[in-house]
Amino acid sequence: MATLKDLRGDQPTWCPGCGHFSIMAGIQKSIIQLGYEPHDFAIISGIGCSGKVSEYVRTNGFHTIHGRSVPVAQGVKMGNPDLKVIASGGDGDGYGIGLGHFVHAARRNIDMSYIVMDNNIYGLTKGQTSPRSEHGFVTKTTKGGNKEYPVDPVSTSIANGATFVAQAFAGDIKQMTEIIEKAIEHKGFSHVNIYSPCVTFNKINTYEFYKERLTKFDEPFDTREEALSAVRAHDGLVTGILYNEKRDDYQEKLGIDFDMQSCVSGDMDEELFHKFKKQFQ
Amino acid sequence: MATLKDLRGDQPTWCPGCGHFSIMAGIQKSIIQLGYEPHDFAIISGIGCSGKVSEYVRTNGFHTIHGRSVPVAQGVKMGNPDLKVIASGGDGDGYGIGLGHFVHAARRNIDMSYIVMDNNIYGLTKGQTSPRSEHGFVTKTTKGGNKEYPVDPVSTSIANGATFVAQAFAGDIKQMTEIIEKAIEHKGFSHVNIYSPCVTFNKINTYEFYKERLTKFDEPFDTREEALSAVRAHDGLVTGILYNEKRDDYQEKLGIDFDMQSCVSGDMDEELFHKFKKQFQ
Amino acid sequence: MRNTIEWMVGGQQGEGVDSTGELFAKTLVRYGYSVSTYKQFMSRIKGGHTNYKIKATDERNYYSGDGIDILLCLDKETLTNHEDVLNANAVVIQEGKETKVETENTPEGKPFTVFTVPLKKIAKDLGNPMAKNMIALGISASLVKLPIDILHSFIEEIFAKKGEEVISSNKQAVLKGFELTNEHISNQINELKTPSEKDHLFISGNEATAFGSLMAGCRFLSAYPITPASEIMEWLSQELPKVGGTVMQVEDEIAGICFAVGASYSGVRAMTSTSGPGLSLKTEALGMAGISEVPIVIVNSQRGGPSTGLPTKHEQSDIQHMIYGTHGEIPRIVLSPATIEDAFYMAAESFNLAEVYQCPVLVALDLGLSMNKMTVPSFDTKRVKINRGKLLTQEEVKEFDETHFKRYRLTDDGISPRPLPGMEHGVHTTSSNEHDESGYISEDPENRINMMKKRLEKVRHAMVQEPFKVSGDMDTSDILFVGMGSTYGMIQESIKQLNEEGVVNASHIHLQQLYPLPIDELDPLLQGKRIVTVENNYNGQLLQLLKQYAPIHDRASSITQYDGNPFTVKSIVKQVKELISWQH
Amino acid sequence: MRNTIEWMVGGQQGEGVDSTGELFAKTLVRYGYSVSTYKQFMSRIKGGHTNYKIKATDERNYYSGDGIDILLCLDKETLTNHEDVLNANAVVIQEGKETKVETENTPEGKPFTVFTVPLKKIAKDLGNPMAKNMIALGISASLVKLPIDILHSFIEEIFAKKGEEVISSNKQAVLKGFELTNEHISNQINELKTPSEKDHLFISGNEATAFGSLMAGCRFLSAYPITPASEIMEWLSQELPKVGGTVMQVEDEIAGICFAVGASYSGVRAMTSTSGPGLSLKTEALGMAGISEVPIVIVNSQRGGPSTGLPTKHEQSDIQHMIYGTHGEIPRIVLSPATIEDAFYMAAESFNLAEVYQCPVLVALDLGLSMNKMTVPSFDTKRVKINRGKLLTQEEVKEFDETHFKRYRLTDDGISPRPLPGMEHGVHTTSSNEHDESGYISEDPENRINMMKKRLEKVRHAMVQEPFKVSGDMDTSDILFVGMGSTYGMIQESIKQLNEEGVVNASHIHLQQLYPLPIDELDPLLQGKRIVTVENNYNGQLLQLLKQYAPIHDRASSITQYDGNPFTVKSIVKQVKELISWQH
Ligand SMILES: Cc1ncc(C[n+]2csc(CCOP(=O)(O)OP(=O)(O)O)c2C)c(N)n1
Ligand SMILES: Cc1ncc(C[n+]2csc(CCOP(=O)(O)OP(=O)(O)O)c2C)c(N)n1
Ligand code: SF4
Ligand code: SF4
Ligand SMILES: [Mg+2]
Ligand SMILES: [Mg+2]
Repeated sequence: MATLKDLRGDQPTWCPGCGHFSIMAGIQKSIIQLGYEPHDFAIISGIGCSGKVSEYVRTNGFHTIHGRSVPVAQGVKMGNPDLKVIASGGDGDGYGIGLGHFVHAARRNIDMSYIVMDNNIYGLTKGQTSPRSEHGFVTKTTKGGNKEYPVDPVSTSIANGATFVAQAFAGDIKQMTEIIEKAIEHKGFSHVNIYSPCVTFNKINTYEFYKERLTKFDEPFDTREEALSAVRAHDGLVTGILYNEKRDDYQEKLGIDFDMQSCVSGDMDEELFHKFKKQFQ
Repeated sequence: MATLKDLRGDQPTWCPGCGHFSIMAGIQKSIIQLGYEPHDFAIISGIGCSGKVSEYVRTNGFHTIHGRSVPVAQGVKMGNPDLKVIASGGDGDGYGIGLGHFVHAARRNIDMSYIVMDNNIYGLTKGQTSPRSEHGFVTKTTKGGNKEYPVDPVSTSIANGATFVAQAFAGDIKQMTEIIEKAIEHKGFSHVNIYSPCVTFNKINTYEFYKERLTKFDEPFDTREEALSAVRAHDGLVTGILYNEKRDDYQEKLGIDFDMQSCVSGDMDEELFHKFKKQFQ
Repeated sequence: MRNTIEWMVGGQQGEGVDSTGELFAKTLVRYGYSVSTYKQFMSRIKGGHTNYKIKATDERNYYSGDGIDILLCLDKETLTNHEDVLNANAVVIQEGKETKVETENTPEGKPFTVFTVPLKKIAKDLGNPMAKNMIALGISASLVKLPIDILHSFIEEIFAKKGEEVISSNKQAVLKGFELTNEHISNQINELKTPSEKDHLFISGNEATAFGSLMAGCRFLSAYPITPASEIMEWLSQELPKVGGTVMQVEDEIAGICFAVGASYSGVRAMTSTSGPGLSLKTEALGMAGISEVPIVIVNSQRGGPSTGLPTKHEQSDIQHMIYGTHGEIPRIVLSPATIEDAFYMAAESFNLAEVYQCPVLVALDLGLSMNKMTVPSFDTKRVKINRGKLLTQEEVKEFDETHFKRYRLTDDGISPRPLPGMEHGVHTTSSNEHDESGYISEDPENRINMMKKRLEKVRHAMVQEPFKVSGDMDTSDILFVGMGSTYGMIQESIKQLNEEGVVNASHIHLQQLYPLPIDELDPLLQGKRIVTVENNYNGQLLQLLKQYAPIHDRASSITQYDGNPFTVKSIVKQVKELISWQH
Repeated sequence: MRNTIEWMVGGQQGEGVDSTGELFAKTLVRYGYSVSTYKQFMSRIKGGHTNYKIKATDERNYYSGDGIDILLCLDKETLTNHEDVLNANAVVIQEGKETKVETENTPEGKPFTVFTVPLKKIAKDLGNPMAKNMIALGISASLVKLPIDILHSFIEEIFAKKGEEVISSNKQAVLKGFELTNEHISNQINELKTPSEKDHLFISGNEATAFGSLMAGCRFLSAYPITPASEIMEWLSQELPKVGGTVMQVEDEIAGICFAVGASYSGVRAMTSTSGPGLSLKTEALGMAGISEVPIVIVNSQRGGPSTGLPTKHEQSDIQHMIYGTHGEIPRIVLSPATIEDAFYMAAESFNLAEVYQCPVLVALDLGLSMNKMTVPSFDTKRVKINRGKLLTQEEVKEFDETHFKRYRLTDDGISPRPLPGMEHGVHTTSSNEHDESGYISEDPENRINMMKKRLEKVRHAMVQEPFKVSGDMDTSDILFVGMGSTYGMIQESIKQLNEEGVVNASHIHLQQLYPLPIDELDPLLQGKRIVTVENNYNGQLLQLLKQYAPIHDRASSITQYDGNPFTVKSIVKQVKELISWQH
């Protein structure tokens, strides 16, 4: 069985106290507790402080480009249906530049987990407003306060067909780890948004901020409508698995007898050639 | 006062019976009935059969690129707050490649209207599945039926803070035109999704299909929660203004005394230079 | 007896121009002729003039021809637009109140016959108004004495599901065509020589590319619809599931390349296909494939640019973007098949190169090559062997015995052994950041130098089987034409004509590998000659490329066409003559 | 008395290295010296070695220097990393248990003084542990006898909001530094000559670009954060609202350019700023600006590529992408300021060119130029006059008296008069499709030819005020260096050294306009000489560009560096010597 040591990758360079540490630990613990080995997983990350998680957790990792972890991760799963695939990245990465991909992934329902490390700010580029920053939030580029309203990520994935939607908090490792485990085991697209305080640049959405405000739900809501209403009623400040539905994932629905990896060096398949050639005659 | 003739641009090349004709007419009528002149408006469109609307309605038009009408349109409004700005395009354009921009526009609330000509298919490229195609929908690229679930555009904009969200049907020009008029007059981002049958490639979502299934709401819902629930309850097959809220638009919130267009040929402003120069000394 | 025929049908979009053309082409193919075709169409669904051009010869032919022997007009524009290219004694078939035969002259004074037939009425009388184009096809076929059986058997195939009545009325329509010809213009009948039997295919460049990819083991394509590339996605979406693979139409072109990169990372031969606007969108992720050394094939079917440009028109103007596009510097290979059979082989080779060199391979098609069908000799499955490069098996991975597998191991040839995710002992990190051998971020200058050298040198000698085609006498020719893509046939025919007329002694290089440019091999051939690139773009991008590698500036120029249409032999010959006279 | 000093502070990120460096630089600036700086940092927020290098001279200086006279070490790595570049008799200031002065030797045997001081303890004793860097600054200042008042007045400014106590403890810390120097190492004091008074600014390339844009009337910037370009957005987001403009941080780089295109279409001088990955994402919309003839300025602050690459490191490797990126062919202008003052002027000019030629203008910066501050002569507001080109007023539009205004009117110079949306009688259509004069879609071949010629010829003679800088004797020099961007200072100093040593007789061209390349002007200068490009990339992109235009292949080569760091004079000189010896 894999131990924590097996799951340690490169030395983290995050600021001491950064919420991302807990999320990394949560992913590591989940993999261990579910009994997987590092080689069973591929973690596909975007760019940001958060994006480094694919190098810090020792599984197969692909540190992709800003905003594109989700399409790359879906491709990985399509290429090898046996791999456990996690996409991960920041709120800027996933809900800013990557927002479109995220919504399309939700409605496509490929079997993978998407874990967003949401610190309501752009960390790695030194503290600009993110699409998750509060209205009125003051940063370098919004001295007069942010004039936009934040994206509502869990409502968006619930409304667009995601089959597993949850929210967690880096300050509550136990609940977070439970949620990550369930997300990993969920068959289909699971979306976990995790509040992960940026201790260096975000002086508003701190650990205390969340501790004081979060409402925990122990059970998923029965319908998307109820889940949507609860999220809205609490202004998004909820944790727990919000919605969870069993449904064939995309690959099952395709109903193809996948044979993606069998190509080997050598001659082309003559028989196959003649089969396909006919239509051009 | 402008007449229909004033609002006729290039000769439409749409297939006879295409829903896009009605939407074009709806936009033209709204402009006339609201008492505007062609030069008051800029219609910014994407690429698709739908995208041609900016050339067929004679106002200022910008036929942009696939999926980018919404960011260009927002820029246009920012550049000239006095212009009436309409972004328009297809469901592929707006909810496929352009989905991210759409959601960000909803939460940004710049004063413009976004009219989507939703035919549940890619028309101009000859009938592939769109992100609005039904689950199971059969096309050239999905012979076994579409395995994805459609994007829910109105729920998405409602969940992400749009201040005016409506849906209409090209088969009901009267209601559609009323809605477009209100959308144009709404201060802030108004989103109007219009079902617009593609008579050539979409044999499912026909005029009859919608006529039989659409439920009309005459009054907007009071809360976003209620609107979301109603949309879900009817599987998106609703028309009417679903949600409508008064709120300062983005430019009002900025509180800047805009002076964007006053730059004229000639010398740089010496006084201004000295004012800014100080900080580098 | 004739051994060549040029035929065209023209009409409004949505009127069956395409299917009529395709049927006549296939008839000629089945008869045993070598057929080249060109479709012209507009960026709208219904209405607007469209046409389908065919040239058939009893020997291999690479070009759909400049002229017309038989012109089938389904609208008025057809004759107006094409009258000037009618060959002498051409027959024009057109709809009219009553059957009549007249003789007219082209603007240049060539006589042609106008055969007016009440096609609609006759079809209606046959009980099938839809069959009017079949009558015209019958006339066409009878004018060159094609066996009626071929058309009849096609009709049985096409309308199999529609029932006996439809079949029979269509057959009758064809027969009627034969009868009308015999009755009214039998003096125009000019029988086609019987060809020798051949094993050939009638296929488009898009189909050949898709077919070659499938045969090379590609099992995943992710893409977004766009003219003229959509057909690749459409063909593979039909065929890949039969071999355990799949096509995904994804949300945009960025996702198109990212999905393919992901699938390739996990071990599948994967590709994406697109045209200009999509290629531009893929620019960032192309760089990711380059630095992370993930093999990937990107097919770019070029169309009229820039931006949305002329979406249904032909152009070759993405050359520089394919070679230089993306910030920073990556290993890449850019191929450009000259013919449809090369599209098959090079598609297959592109997967080998991508995996052998672990880098992105761009395959450039152009609209002319992509969308038009030609007769080609059936493909040789032995020509390209599948080569997966340094991809490791599970057993091989184990032998390395590493905790964290060094994905970017520095080796002599710059190429690192590659495990796959999922393999025991193969856990590794792939990254778009500059990284050390382990794949972890590194900002160390020395490591940076090593990694840049590794990546950029490894492809320096990458070479496809046939990096360029050469023809003509390299020793004696005084002018060398250089082209790429679908201009192959036109340049060949132009040279033939120029040589025959004694205008020049010309040779021809058709580039099939644009990057890395095989300059060592090209250089001796470029020496001393006047060099003229023939290319479908404004700036002369091929010429600029050659100049970058060879100091040919004072003796090189280009013949360009960028109006959305392919070259004609006539226009090439004319421009060459101008060029030469201007030089004297 | 000395007239130059090279100083560096190094430490871990987040420890105030930057602010300490900046304060010392500003002190020297206020004293009247010309200061060049270079910051090195890593792609992480806290931890990791970073440093701030300064070279100050009493005459204009363009380069932060190879050596170090005073090295302030806030961590152990600082000395290890930089010991080899200490100048003879350098002073190293480091933290230690007790104050002591030792002499050591660099690897090359140059003596230097290590001044160990218990900075932390002293600061704590002063009641302000945060003031430790101030003590070290005091030592630094006293080693060159800078007036203490300058530091004291800065302290008053910086800590104005923190209250009297903080101010006083920091002042004391500086004083303490002066005392420590006097007490322990007075023999090392080497007073700086008093400079003459100058009207100059201390400013970075990013700030100068932003400032120049604002002065040119730019009132809208839409962008997405990215190192090393973010500063442009950040500066303008502070300053634009003061003049009725605004900055929008939007959802991605595609939106960044699209918003700006929209704003420009509606009549505002608009821009977007980015670095490599963002530039690649903007590739498609760049084409839209080109074909739709919407003026737009794109600033690309280059960093280490490809892909995510080395995000906080210096490189010049986007040259080819800026010139050739995007499918199809568009009018564009690519500028590359050589110095910070050129960044100001060329930013301003770029808006003129964009509007005069109605096309996208790309302004290339590089990390070295973007992020580092230098002293520059205050800018001349008379040098660049605002020119809005053929932008029409409401009155002028009315005179055309058209129902639908012909936005793409064919004119002699290819540039069409431009109304704005909102203007009466100015209703017009703008399009990314090929269009006719009215802006409506056109697939007509003749129209296509006219429009391509219009767009691509109109910029052929576009020229910035100073398309390149020339220095050295063009008639007698046997070697010509060609560079661009922030290598200007290093090349100049290298040439000085090479000329002084009698190694070569060198001249220097620093390109400021990359496209259209001013080849007619350059050509005579390139004749006959050995050409050596000096560039921060692997492939020698500048060299490839020159070769494309001039047959210099047998006498041209490049000196490249692509490890993420800027050139040093030492390394250029060394490589030139190697090059020359290898040639003999
Ligand atoms: C295409 C592109 N644009 C911009 C950047 C610069 N960039 C790097 S990380 C980042 C934002 C990071 O924010 P987030 O995703 O929230 O992650 P965090 O650092 O907060 O964990 C940006 C804008 C980039 N690398 N690529
Ligand atoms: C970047 C890019 N990708 C693809 C295309 C090809 N394309 C043109 S229109 C279109 C889809 C049109 O569908 P939709 O937006 O629903 O409009 P409709 O034609 O149905 O009105 C596509 C994929 C393009 N022009 N640009
Ligand atoms: S900057 Fe913020 S998000 Fe980044 S590592 Fe530091 S605390 Fe974490
Ligand atoms: S293809 Fe469909 S959407 Fe396009 S014009 Fe025809 S009916 Fe309308
Ligand atoms: Mg973040
Ligand atoms: Mg559509």
